[in-house]
Amino acid sequence: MTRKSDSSLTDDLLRPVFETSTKFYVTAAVLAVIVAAGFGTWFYQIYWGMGVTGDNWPVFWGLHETNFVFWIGISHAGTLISAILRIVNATWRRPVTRCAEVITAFALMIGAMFPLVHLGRPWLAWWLIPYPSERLLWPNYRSPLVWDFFAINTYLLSSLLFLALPAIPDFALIRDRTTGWRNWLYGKLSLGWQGTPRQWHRLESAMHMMALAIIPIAISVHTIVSFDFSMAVVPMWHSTIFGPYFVVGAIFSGIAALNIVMAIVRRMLHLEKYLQPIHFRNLGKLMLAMSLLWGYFVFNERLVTWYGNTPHEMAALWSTQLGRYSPMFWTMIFCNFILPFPLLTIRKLRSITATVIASCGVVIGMWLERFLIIVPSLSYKGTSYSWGTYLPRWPEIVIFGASFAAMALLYLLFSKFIPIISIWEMKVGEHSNIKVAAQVQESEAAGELV
Amino acid sequence: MDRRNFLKVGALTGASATLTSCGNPEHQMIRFIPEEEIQGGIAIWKPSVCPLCATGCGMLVRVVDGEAEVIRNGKKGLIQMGLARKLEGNPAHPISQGKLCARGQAAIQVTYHPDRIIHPLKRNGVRGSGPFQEITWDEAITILLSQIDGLAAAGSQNALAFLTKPMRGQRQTLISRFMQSYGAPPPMNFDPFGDQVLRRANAHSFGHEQLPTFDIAQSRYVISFGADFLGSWNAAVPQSAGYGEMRQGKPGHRGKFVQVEARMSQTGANADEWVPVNPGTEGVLALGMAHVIVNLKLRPGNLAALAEYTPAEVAKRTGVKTERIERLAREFAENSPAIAIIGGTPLAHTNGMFSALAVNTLNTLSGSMGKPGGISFMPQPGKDAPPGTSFNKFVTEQLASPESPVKALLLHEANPVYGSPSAWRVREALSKIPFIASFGSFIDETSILADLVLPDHSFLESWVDDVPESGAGIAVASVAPPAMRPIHQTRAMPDVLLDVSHRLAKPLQQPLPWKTYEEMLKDSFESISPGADTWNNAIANGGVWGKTGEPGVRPLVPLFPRYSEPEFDGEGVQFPFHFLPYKSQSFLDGSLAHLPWLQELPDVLSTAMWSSWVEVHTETARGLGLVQGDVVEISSTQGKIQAPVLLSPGIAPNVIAMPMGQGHETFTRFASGRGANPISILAPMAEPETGALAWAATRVRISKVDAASKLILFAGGMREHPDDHR
Amino acid sequence: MKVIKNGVHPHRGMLTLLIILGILGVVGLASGLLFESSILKGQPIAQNPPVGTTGVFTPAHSSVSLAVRHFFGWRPAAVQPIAFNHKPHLEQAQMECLYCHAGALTGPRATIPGVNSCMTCHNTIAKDKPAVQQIAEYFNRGEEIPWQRVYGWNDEAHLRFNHAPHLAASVSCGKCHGDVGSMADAKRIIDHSMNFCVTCHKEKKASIDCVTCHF
Amino acid sequence: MPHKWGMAVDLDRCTGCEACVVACHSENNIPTVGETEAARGRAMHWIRIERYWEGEFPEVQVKFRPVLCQQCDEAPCEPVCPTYASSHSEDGLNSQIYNRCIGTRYCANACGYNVRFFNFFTPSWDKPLHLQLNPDVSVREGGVMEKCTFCIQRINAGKVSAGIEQRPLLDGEIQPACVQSCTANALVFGDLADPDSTVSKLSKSPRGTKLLEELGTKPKVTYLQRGSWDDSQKR
Repeated sequence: MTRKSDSSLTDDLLRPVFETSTKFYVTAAVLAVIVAAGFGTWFYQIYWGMGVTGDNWPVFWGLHETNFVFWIGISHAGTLISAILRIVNATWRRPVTRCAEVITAFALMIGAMFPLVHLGRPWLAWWLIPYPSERLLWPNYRSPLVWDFFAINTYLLSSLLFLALPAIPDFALIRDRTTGWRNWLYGKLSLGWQGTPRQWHRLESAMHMMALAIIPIAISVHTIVSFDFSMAVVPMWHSTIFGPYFVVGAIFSGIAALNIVMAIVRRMLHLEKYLQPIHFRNLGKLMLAMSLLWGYFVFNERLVTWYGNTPHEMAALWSTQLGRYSPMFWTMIFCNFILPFPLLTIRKLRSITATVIASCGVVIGMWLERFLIIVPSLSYKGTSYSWGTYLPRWPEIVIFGASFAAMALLYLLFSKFIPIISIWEMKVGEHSNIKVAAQVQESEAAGELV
Repeated sequence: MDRRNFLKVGALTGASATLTSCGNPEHQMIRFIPEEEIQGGIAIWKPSVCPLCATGCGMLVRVVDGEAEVIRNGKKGLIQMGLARKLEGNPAHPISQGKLCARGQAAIQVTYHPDRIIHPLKRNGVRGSGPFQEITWDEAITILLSQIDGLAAAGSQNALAFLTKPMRGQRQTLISRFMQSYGAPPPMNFDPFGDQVLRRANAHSFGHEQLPTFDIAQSRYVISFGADFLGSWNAAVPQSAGYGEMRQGKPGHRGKFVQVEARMSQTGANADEWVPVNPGTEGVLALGMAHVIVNLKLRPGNLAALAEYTPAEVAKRTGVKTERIERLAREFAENSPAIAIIGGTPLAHTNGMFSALAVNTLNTLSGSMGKPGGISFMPQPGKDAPPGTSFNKFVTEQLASPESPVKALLLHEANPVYGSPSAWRVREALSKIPFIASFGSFIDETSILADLVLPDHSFLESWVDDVPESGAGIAVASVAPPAMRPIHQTRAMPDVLLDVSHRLAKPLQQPLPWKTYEEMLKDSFESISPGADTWNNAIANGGVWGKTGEPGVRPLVPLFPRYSEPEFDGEGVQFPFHFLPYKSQSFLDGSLAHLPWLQELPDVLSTAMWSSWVEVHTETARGLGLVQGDVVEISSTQGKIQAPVLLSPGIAPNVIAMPMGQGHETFTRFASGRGANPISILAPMAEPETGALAWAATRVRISKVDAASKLILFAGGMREHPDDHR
Repeated sequence: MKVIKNGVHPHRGMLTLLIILGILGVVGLASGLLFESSILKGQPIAQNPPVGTTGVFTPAHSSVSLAVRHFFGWRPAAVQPIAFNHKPHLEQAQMECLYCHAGALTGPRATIPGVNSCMTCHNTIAKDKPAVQQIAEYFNRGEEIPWQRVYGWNDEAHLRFNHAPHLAASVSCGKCHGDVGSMADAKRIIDHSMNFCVTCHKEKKASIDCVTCHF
Repeated sequence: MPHKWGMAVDLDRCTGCEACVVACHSENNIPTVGETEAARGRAMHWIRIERYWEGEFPEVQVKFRPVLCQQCDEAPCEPVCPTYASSHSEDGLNSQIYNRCIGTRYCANACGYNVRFFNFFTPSWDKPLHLQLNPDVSVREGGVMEKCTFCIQRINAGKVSAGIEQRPLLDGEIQPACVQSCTANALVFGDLADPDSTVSKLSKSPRGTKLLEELGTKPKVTYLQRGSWDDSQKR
């Protein structure tokens, strides 16, 4: 494979935006139906009350909350990773960044839905907004849920910006190639981008600042999500490592999600030329590192609890190690640790397919981890008289499924309106250095299967 | 639109626009003019008497106005009236002392029960199949009159029968006078789980055919033989109050409490020492203790009479270690005043009389009879009603003769079809009766057989009175006016009875001169204690009480009963387990299973709600491969029932126990078709002297069956983790 | 414009997609609404509502419109069955508020007087007046007059107001109900918002604890 | 002077009769959830009698323990509520403000005693059972958390009448439903701020302990442990 001309590259990457196959419509329709079902179910739940879920006394949180943490976790793929890669200026990042950032935006939106879904009276959720009310009341700033509210909104806002900024030149590109309403739309989006050196300079510096700012934000967000649990005197929740533990888990699951998405995009939009084995391999390495870190945290958490040996914590602990929740626990260990290890280390096994398989495992495993953090602790809280257990009911499961459909749908639509790979950054890459091409050749020499 | 509403709109999304179009909730219903002076929102307290069990607690009813749906001159509408909102103990009342048990407080749901009979009914279809049709009171009374007059015309007055739950006070008097003056046999009290045996034993030992009153508060040592005296037996409320005092009421003196029984009851759960014994040998243990006491010269007594009750021998029979027997005996003698209580299971064996007398002997030895901290008997003013005739005799006669000897049965709040062993074949017996009229407020297994239903007021809507049998050191006669006006088209049974008695072809004016039950009560109370405003004070305070006569106990030489071996139905190999049905803490013998609060009240030991269960010892269950919630079939020689297993460390391995109360076929939406009824499989064993049902004398076997478990436990700790539930 | 090879015409493509999604979205919400409105009409519902065996559960509001109105605090102004006029009672007859609304002094509720208390005067006074005759009709029918409450809160407010302590603290009726004497039929002229209550409580050094009113 | 309402529970007196449980249902309009929901673990009992077995047959014993909201001074349920629905009252009660509750159920998770109950559905009463409802207590709708209030309606009523009569509240004048009904007088309620009140004295008893004290929640409910007979003999 040799260097392509700008125009062919542009055409390649813009094709999805301009060409719309029937397959696309079918997929979109199917996904939309599932999402609609999700909303219908939510309405059903609002109408009758939370009783339609499996929540009970004393396990008042279940699947909805698990999904909340899970999706917020997924959201840590994009922005954080791309920010880091931008700062260390890893050139191979160029085709990856936008795929990643989009995941962040949408995963956050979906994740942020679940706190609403789990409310007993969601129509009053606006009481979390601090505004001078006639009741002379403010939100309770001591509540981690209020921290969540602010943290997530901040993160959402900044990652949307982070997504929008580098898209400006591409908007301009589309603007120049279209007429009619789309010309108008993309004209507005591109904020009068002319590609003057001054604009380029501003964009670059803006991106740098954002990249620097976004990393602490991202880390704080999932730390605060972890506070939802670690701030309560509940066995296995009241732990000091929850902050980093959650952040690592988040990035872990984030990368996994990114791998899967990239593979799908690659297949569906025929971007084999741009999303290459090297990207999967590098992300795989990163994921492997996270897997190790995560494993360390889990071991740490369990060991400390076991050594501390306080009765209620032990009850919760054993329920996950050997008790009723142990099957889930060991599945999690397998998916997050045992499965990725060979697939990502052994050279022979390494491949896109392998990475994707490992990633799927990790996503499942991380979802289980969220569940295992929430439910067993609540089951074994307080006096043994009041212990309980939890089983989800259909509305929770439907909404759970719908959230994945929503993710896919949003992603699909996005890739329809905006090139999923940052065209100008690719071009910059083309011009500035030959590294990418070099790496590509080397990877082909290594006989990577595509 | 201000900021607040703007935000709301934002929160609500466009949906609201489409939704606002939907219908208007307020619908107008006509309101009648109130029939009483009542101020909105102000609570007033009115005295009343709890009718649910034999204790007879005086209570206060909190009445606050509200709008009830009623029918006035044919029109349905709302009326503002004083409504009972809460029941509490009457602090002035010597029995309740301001307290009320869980059952008593749930009694309010009797009045407001959605399945109460709200107007007279006439059978309309096959008897027992259910369908009834609404009729007016005039029609109802006419039918009743024609039946009773019909009997009189045929000269067969003695073919009229009256069956009630155990009743006291003027209601009992009224009914018996009615029957007597009409020329019918005296009314029958249905109470298979009552304490006839103990009453008779007390007559033998102390000359009082009555349940004893225990001064637990002053006592220093209480040993109870199977009596659930803090839960469901005798005067539980005052006994609990006394228990509290015994424990912590006297600084420096914490009384000891020992419970002797084969299955740990709620009362047993509070004991300092819980002594399991072989079923039916409680009396033996008592005499064993007596032997030790006399032997050690701690009390004077005739050792010869106790010769066969040496500790060694007793240990062999009861399964209690010799040392323990000796220790208990010593403690009992050394810590006076001491009380020995017997009740419940031990009396429900064929040798119940022996056990009762044995424990009475122990009490006589202790020397605390009639003393503070001991046992006394309540004087019962105005108790002139003759004792009822035996229900069993009535049933057997019914079944014996081809032609029913009883032509008309009047039924009041007794449910023998549910409450007696199927072996008694009560349903067949009653079905033979040509005419049955029920005064009850609910359709249950018995009243569904009625041809005519004349629904009674609830106790809150009617004049109530009672003469408690035990629970206070002084004489008590309770009386109270209605706490609220009736919400349904019902009439008070006593008033109906008086009305009928006057409208009979041969009116009973002379023996029953009163127009209303109120007048009758007034007369009786002024006869009890004459005085200008006795009556007004009585209805203001909820009764009269005070020292009338001595709670005298004939001081006796201890009499030593002859031992009689308990007999059991079903031989040991085929039926390895003793079957102990016990009065449920919520439902007693099942008469309260229709109250939702009690259905959802977690049983304190099992934490079970809305279900019945069978208690099996943990080890026994392991042996049979049973785990918590497994459904088992319990079969006796008389039949089989199914119930989920509840593992319990507090029961002898050779015993299984089951609460009464569930397993109703027809008893309102809350109780019907729920759980199983242990009474149904009981063998018709009887205590020979009194003929009382020996309900603990049945042996059974259990086997696991494949059925969905309906065991609902409140304690998640037991629901989900039966092994961690300690 | 540039038409791309073997592709659907971009404009049409986009528009159709948007339309499809729009429809599906509406269907999603509508399905919920239909299911729900079928309950409002009391029709049997396809899936059994998740209620206990004792049937102890209902939706939070009898109708969605009620829910919405409660949410926004919309309450229609009271329309009285009889054109009652406070003015003559307070001005000509010189009656005290408490004469009819006696409950206020001792209890939580001020209480609207029943038809009996109307008739105590009106079986002699002003019998010719049509309104009074209407009252008499109710009285003869043995019915109460379905007066509508002017003030008050909906259930969601979980508010337990008690008149007595306010009168004891000598808060004038007018402070919260306005000058009813100058009105024909009482109108809700003062908004009993939490702000209104709390402000006064602060002035009077009364408790502003939540549980003072909400329990 | 603000009050500090507290309770002493004498485990030596408690017989496990559960009169308090029904009294509470009756006083506070607690819904009966029915068989199906009870089976799902949604039964509501603001006060419950916990039962613990000790030892093995035949030397087996039972300990009863009435558990209700401990009205903690350092309540875990309070800071976590985003809307102040669960907040500390002037009298030190953990007040639950139903109208402010949006149903996050976070407070119930944070509570170490599992004494908070959630209205999974909006309750209704088969007519005419609704006539038994206590008009002084609001009926909670679906999506709202609820818990023991120490019968706040009785406390407020007591304060009001005392205020109108311009006299201080007497010890024992205010009694929550459970305390009023307790057949063995095991429950004692009163003002901990008043050193002479019965409850203050009992709370200082050597038998006094707190439930799950290690959580550091500073409960205002004191449990007086059971004495043993032999101790009393020694005295």
